[in-house]
Amino acid sequence: MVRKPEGTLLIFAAAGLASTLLLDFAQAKPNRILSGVGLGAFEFLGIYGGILVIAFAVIIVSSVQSDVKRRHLISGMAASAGIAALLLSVGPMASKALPPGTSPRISIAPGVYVTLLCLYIILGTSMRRLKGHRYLKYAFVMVAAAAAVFAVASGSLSDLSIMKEYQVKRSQFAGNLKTHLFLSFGSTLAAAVIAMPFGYLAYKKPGLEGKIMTPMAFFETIPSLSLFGILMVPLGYLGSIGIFKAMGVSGIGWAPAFIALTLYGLLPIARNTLAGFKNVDTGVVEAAEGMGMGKGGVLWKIELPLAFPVIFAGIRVALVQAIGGAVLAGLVGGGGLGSFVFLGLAEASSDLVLLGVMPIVLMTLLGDGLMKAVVKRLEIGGAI
Amino acid sequence: MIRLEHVTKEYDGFKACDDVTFTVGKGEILVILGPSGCGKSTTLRLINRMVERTSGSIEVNGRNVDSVKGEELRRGIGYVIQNTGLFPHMRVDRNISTVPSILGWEQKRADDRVKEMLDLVGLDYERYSKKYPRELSGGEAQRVGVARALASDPDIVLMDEPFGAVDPINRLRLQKEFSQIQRKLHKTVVFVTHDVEEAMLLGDRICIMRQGKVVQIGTPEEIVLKPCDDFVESFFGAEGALKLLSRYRTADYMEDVPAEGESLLKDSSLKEALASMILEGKERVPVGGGSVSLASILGALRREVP
Amino acid sequence: MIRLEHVTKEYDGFKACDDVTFTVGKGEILVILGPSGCGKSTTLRLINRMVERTSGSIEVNGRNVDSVKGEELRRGIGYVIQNTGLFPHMRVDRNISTVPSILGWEQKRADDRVKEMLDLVGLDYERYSKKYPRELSGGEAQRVGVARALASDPDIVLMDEPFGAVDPINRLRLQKEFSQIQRKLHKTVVFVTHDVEEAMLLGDRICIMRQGKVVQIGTPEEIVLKPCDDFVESFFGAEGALKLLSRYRTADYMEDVPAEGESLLKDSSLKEALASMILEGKERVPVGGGSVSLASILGALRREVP
Amino acid sequence: GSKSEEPAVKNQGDPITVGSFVDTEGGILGNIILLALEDKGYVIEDKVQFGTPDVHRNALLQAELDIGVDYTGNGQYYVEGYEESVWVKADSAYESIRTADEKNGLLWMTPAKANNTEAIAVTKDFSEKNSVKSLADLAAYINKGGEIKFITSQLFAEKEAGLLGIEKAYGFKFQPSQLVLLPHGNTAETLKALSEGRDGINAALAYATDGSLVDLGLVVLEDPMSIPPVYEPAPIVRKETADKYPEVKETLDTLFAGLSKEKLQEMNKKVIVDGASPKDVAEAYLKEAGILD
Amino acid sequence: MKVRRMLPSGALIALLSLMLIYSREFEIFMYDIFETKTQTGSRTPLLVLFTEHLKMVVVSGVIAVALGLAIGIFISSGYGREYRDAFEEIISLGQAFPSAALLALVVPVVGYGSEGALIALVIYALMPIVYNTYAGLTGVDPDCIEAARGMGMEDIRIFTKIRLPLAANVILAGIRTSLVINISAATLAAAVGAGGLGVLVVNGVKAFDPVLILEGAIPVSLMAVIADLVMKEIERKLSYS
Ligand SMILES: Nc1ncnc2c1ncn2[C@@H]1O[C@H](COP(=O)(O)OP(=O)(O)OP(=O)(O)O)[C@@H](O)[C@H]1O
Ligand SMILES: Nc1ncnc2c1ncn2[C@@H]1O[C@H](COP(=O)(O)OP(=O)(O)OP(=O)(O)O)[C@@H](O)[C@H]1O
Ligand SMILES: [Mg+2]
Ligand SMILES: [Mg+2]
Repeated sequence: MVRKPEGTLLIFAAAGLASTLLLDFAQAKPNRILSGVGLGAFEFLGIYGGILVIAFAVIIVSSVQSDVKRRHLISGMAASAGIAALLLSVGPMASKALPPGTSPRISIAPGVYVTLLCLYIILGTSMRRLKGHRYLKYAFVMVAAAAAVFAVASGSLSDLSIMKEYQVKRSQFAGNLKTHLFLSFGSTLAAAVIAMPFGYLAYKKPGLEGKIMTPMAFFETIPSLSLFGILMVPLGYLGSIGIFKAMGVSGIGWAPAFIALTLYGLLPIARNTLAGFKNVDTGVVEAAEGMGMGKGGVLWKIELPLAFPVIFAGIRVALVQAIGGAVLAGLVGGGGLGSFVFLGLAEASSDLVLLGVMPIVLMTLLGDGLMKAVVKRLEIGGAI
Repeated sequence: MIRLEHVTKEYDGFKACDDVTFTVGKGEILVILGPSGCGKSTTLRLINRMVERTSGSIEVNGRNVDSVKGEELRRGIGYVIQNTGLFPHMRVDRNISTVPSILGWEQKRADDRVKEMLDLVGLDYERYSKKYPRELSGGEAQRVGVARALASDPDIVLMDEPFGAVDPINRLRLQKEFSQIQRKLHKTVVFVTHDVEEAMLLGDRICIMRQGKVVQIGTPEEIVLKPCDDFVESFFGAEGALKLLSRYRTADYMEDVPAEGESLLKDSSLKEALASMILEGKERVPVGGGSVSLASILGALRREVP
Repeated sequence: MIRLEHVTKEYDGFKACDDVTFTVGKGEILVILGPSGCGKSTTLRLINRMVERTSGSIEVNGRNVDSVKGEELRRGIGYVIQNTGLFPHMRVDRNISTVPSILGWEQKRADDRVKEMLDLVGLDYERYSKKYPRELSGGEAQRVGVARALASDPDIVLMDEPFGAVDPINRLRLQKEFSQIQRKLHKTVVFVTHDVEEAMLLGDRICIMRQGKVVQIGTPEEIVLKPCDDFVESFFGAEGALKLLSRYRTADYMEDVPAEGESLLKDSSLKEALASMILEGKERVPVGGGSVSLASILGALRREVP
Repeated sequence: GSKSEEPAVKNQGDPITVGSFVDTEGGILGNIILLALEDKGYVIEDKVQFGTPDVHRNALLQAELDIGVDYTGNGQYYVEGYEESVWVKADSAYESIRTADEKNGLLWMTPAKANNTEAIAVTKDFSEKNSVKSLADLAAYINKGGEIKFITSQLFAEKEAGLLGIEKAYGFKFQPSQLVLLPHGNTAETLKALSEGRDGINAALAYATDGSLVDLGLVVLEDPMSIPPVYEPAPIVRKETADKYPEVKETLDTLFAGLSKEKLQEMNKKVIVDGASPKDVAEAYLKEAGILD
Repeated sequence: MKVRRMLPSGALIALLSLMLIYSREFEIFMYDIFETKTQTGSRTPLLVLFTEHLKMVVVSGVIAVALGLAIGIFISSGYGREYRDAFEEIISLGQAFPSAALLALVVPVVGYGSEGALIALVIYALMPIVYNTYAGLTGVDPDCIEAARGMGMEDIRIFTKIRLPLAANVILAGIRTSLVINISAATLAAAVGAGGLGVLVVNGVKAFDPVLILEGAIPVSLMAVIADLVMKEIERKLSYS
C-alpha cells in the first residue's frame, strides 16, 4: 500500500532545495560596509553545495517512501548530514572566497539561514516521529551539534565577517554577554520574588485580585523603550542620593533597564501564580487540612508543589521576554548585547548586529527549551 | 465516641446545620443521608473542626473538641472525601504515610504501616506503593484514600461520599470490602452519602437530614418501617423493604430442610435468595447444608424488628 | 428498520467491531450493553456513517446506507449522545431547530416544532426556549438533547448513553419519561448503555457485546434466564430475576381476590408489589380493585417466558 | 607592543573612568586618551563608546565619567545665554563652552583642528550630472523640481542650526516625502544608503571627518554660509580629576593637537570601512605621533 | 447601561484627542514642570507621528490577522495538522528574535522605512493569533462537533456554525494580545526610520529628555489601553457566555 507522502518533509525539503539553488549563500564585499557580490551555493560552497542538493533530494524521495520508520530514519540522517556539511564548509570556503583588496569581507547571506532552517525543521520532524529510537535520535542531534561546536571552536569561521567583528569587539564581548545575562536573569529573578507573593495574595484574597493585577497589566501597555526612558528621570534623581549612588544606581546604565525589565516580568509571573494556585484541586487542599496539616504545611507541601509547574511556565515567559527586552539597555547605556545591535545599526554593519543578535537568539532558545524541559519534568514528577 | 449537642452552623444567617444532636457509639457506623445541600458535609466537617460551629457543643471520645488545636484534633481523626483528594504529586506510599510522618513516626514504622494498610485495602504493595495517583483507576484511588485515612490508626473516621465517584460495579465491591474491614477494625465512623442503597448496606444507624435539620435517626429497619414523615418515606421508595433484605445473611435464616437446585453461599443475602426463588419459581432455595424458605423471607422484617 | 450484516470496523488492525450482525425491527428498542471499550459506540456510529465500516453491509429502512451521502443519511436519523453535545452558543430553541433549519423548513414550522418538542419532553416553552445550555440543569439539558434529536421527526433514533451523565434520581425519571414518549412515537431506536437496570427497563431486546463481538441478543428474559455464557450471566448478577420483575406491571397479574392494606397503583411493577409484601409480611397485596399474590409473582417469569 | 618596563601605577585603587560617544570616532578618540594615560601609568576604567551624546554628557556631569570627549559645537545644547553665531566660529565656540563649563566642573582641553561638522553629501555622479557642488546649487536643483530624497538624522533635520537653518538660508524646502529620518546621527548608515542608492536616496547627512566618503565615491556640498556650527573634538576632564592628577590634564591638553581633519578621516575609514579595531587604530596613531613608543 | 460600558474607552479616546490637538501646549507645560529646555524644534507634528504609528499598527495588524487566521485554521484542520509542529517551531524561532534585533536585521534586506518595520511587526503579531486560533478551534468541545456531525452538518457548516463561533472569543483574545504588543513594539520602528510615535521616544531617550519620552509614550499607552478595552468589548459582544 502506498502511503500519503509526509507533507512536512516534502515541503521543507523542496523549500530547502529551492533556497540552495536560488538564494545567495554569501556576500563577497570589498570592505566592511559596502554591499558586495552575491555568491550562490555552488559558487560559494562548491562541492558541498552538491551535498546539500543530494541531501534534499534524498529527503524528498524518502518522504514518499511507504515505510514510515524508514522514511524518517533516512530523512533524519540526511538532514543532520546536511547541517554538518553546511556548518563545516562555511568557514574554509569563506577563506577561499575572500575577494582581493585590503579589507575584504565575506558575509553569510540569507540562503544559508533559510537552508539551515529547513534542515532544522526536517530534523525536528523526523525526530518527533521516530518514537522509541532514542539513541539514534540523539545521534542525529549530536552530529549536527558537534559540527556546530567544531566549526566555532576550531576557528574555521575566522574569515567570516561576523567573526572579524567579534575579533574587534572581543574585549567587550564577554562583558556585554555577562551584563545581558545579569539583566535578563536577574530581572526575572527579581520579578519572581516580587510577583509570586502578590499572585499568592490575589489567590488568598480574591477581593484584591483586581487591585494587584491591574497595575501589573498597565506596565505591559507602556512601550518598553518609553518605560526605560521614563525611569531615567526618577533614577537620575535617586542616583544623586548617597546610598543609591553607592549601589551604582543612576539614571543611565543598568538600573533603568533592570527595573523596567523587572516590571515587565511581574504580570506573567503573578498571573501564572494566581492561575497555578487556583488550579490546585480544592479536594486535595481539603484532604490535607482534614489530615491535620497546618496552614504552612498545606502551602509548602501541597499547594506550592502543585501550582509550581504553572508558576514556572510564567517565569519562562518572563525570562524569554526579558532576554529580548534587555536589548534596549544598549540604547540607554545599560550595556548588554544590545550595544552591539545598536552600534551595528548605527554603523550600518549587519554583521555587528548579528554578533549581538545571535547570542541572544541562542540564549532565548536555550533558556526556553531548558525551562520547557523543566516544566515537563515537574509535570511528570506527578504534579499534574 | 462522638457526641453533637444542639450544634448549629450559620453562614451569613443561613443555617447550614440547624440544631443537630446525635451520638455515635464506639465501633458504630452512623450514615448521614440526605439530598444535596442539606448540610451533610457541613455536619461532618464540624466534627473535625474544618468548619467552626456557631453554637452547640461537640465531644470526641469524651473530650470537647475545643480542648485541642484544630490541627491536632484532625491528626487523630481519619478523613476520606469523595474525590479521594489524593496528593497528585506524591506516590501512593507517601500519600498513605502523610499523617504518620506529621506525627513524627520513624521511617521504618511508617513504611511497615503503608504495607499493612495496602494489604488491608487489598492492593499489592510491590505493584502500587510507587505509583502516582493518576496511574490508579478510580476504585484503586478510593482504596488508597481509605488506607490513608486509616494509616495512623485513628479511633474515629469521617467519610464524605467516599465512593461517590466510582462506577456502580466497583462501588458495590468497595462497599462490601469496607464492611469487611469495619468488621475487623471496629472504628467509629460517620459516613456521608446520598445513596440510599449504600446507607442501607453500611449503616448501623442512619441519620436523615433535610435543610440543615436532623429529620430522623434510627436503624435502617426503623426508618423503613416507621418513617417519621413523607419526606423520609419518599427516600426509600416503594422498594425499601427489598433493600433491607440485602442486610440479612442467609446463614441466619437457614433451616435444616433439604432443597433442590444450585446452592447459594452462606454469605449471600436474603435478597439474593429471593431473586433465586423468583428465577426458579420455587419457594425454597438451598443454602450451604440447608435451605431458606420464602416464608422466612416474608417474616424476616418481623424477626429483625420485634 | 435497521439491518447490520457481518459488519466489521478495523482501526489499524484492531477490530473495534467484529462481524456484527443484528436487525432492529420498526418501532423496536434494541439496547446495546457491554463493558467499556467493547465497541458499543462504534457500532452505533457505523449505522449513521459517522464511522465508515471496513466490511459488511448496513441497511436503514431497506436502503443500503451507502446509497446516500453521509450527511444526508444523518439528517434523517436522530442522534443523542452522553454529554448532550448541545451547542453552547445557541439558545435552546435554535439548538432544537438545527436540523429543521438545515433541511430548509420555514421559520414558522420550525418554531412550532420547537414548541411541540419541548412539550414532548416536559419543558415549558416560555421558560426554556430562550435559555442557553449552560443555564440548564443536567436533566434539563438531556431532555433538550432528546428533543433536538427528534425535532425533524426521524424514524430512527440512535442514543449513546444518553442518560449517563445524569444523577441516579433524575435518571430514573428520564428513563420513565423516555419509555412513555416511545410508547407514543414508536421510533426505531438503538440505545447504548452500560447500565444493566437501564437496559432491563427500556430494551425490547438487548444485545450484549464484548471485545467488538456480539455475545448474545435476545429479550431481557432470554438473557437473564438463558445466558449463553458466564460473561453474560455475570452481567446481571445474582439479582437478575428481581430486576426483570420491574418490567412487569401489576395490572397484568391482578386477581379478583380482595386483600387488606394500602392499595398499589395498577401502574406499579411486580417488584414494587413484592417489596410491599415483604414489608407487610403478607402473601397478597391489594392493587386497584383486586390483588396480586406472592404465588403469581413466583410464577411470573414462567408466564412471561413460556 | 614592547613592554620592557611597566611604569609604576600612579592612581592605585582609584581608576580613572574614560568615556566617549557611542560612534566610530568616539571609539578612536576615546582609545587615544585611554592608551596615552595608560602609558603614563594610570589605571583606566574603559567606558569608551559609553553612550549617546546626552547620556555621555550627563555621565560627565554626574561624575559617572572622569574624562570624556565632546565637540565644541555641542555647546549650543549644553549652555544657555550665548548668541547662535558664537558656535559657527572655531575660536569663539571653544571659548564659550570652555568658560561656561568651568562652572559645571568640566574642563575642556584644547580641541583638535578638525571640524567634524554636519554636511550634505551626494554621489560624485549626481554632483557632476546635475552640476550640484554647493548647497546653493542644491537649492536651485530642488526648486527646479529635481528628484531628491535626503536621508538624515531626525535631530539634524529639526534644528535651527541644522537643516531648518540651511533651508532658510539657501531658500528651499524638503517635502516630508523627500526625507528619510533616522533617530540617530551616525552617518555610516546614511552614507551607505546613499552610495547604494537604496529607496531612491540621492542625498545624505555626512560629517566632515567621515572616513568612508572617498571610498564610497561621495562628495560633500560646500556650505559657504557656514550654517551648522563648528564641531571640533576636545578631551574633557572633570575638575577634581585634573586637580588630583595634574599630569593627566597636561597630557590631555596637548593630546589632540596633531589631529587634522584628514587624519581623522583616515582613521575613521580604517575602522568603519576596513573593520579595524578602534584601539589598534588609536595605538597606531599614537606611535606615529611619537606619543607612544 | 451600554453607555456606561463605553465610558472608559470613550474617555480615553477623548483624552488622546485632546493630547493630539493641544500637543504644543502640552509640551510647553511639561517643559515648565521638568524645568528643562527644549532641544529640538519638532519638525513633525504629533498628529502626523500618531497617524504614522496608527497606520503601521493597522496595516501590520490586518496582515497579521489575515495570515494568522489562515495559518491557525490550516494547522487546526485535518489537512494541516501534520504541519503544526513545523509552524510552531518557525514561529517560536521568530519570537526568539528581540523586536529591536528583528528590525535591525530586516532593514538591510528590505531597506529603510516602513516596509522593514511592517515585516518585523507582522512576525511579532502573528504568534498570539496563530496560537489562539489553533487553541480555540481545537479546544471546541468534541461532543459538540460529534453532535453536529451526527445531525448531518457538512464540514463547512460545522466550521462556520459551530467551530468558529465557539472559538471566537479565544481567537479575539489572541488578536487583542497581538494588537497591544504591536502598538508597543511599533515604537521601535523609529529606530529604522519608519517614523511613528517612537521617533519621540527614541529621541527622548537619546537626548535624556523626559518630555519627549512622555509625549511619545503617553499616546502609545493610551492607544494600547483603548485597543485593549475596545477589543474586550468586541469579545464580549461576540462570545455567548
Ligand atoms: N463556606 C460556605 N459559605 C456559605 N455557604 C455554605 C458554605 N459551605 C456550605 N454552604 C451552604 O451550606 C449548605 C450545606 O452545604 P453542605 O456542603 O453541607 O451540603 P451537603 O449536604 O454536603 O451537599 P452535597 O450532597 O451536595 O455535598 C449548602 O446550602 C451550601 O450552599
Ligand atoms: N478512532 C479510533 N481509532 C482507534 N481506535 C478506536 C477509535 N475509536 C474507537 N477505538 C477503539 O475501539 C474500541 C471500541 O470503542 P467504542 O468507543 O466503540 O467503545 P464503547 O463500547 O463505546 O466504550 P464506552 O462504554 O467506554 O463508551 C476501543 O478499544 C477504542 O479504543
Ligand atoms: Mg457534601
Ligand atoms: Mg461509547
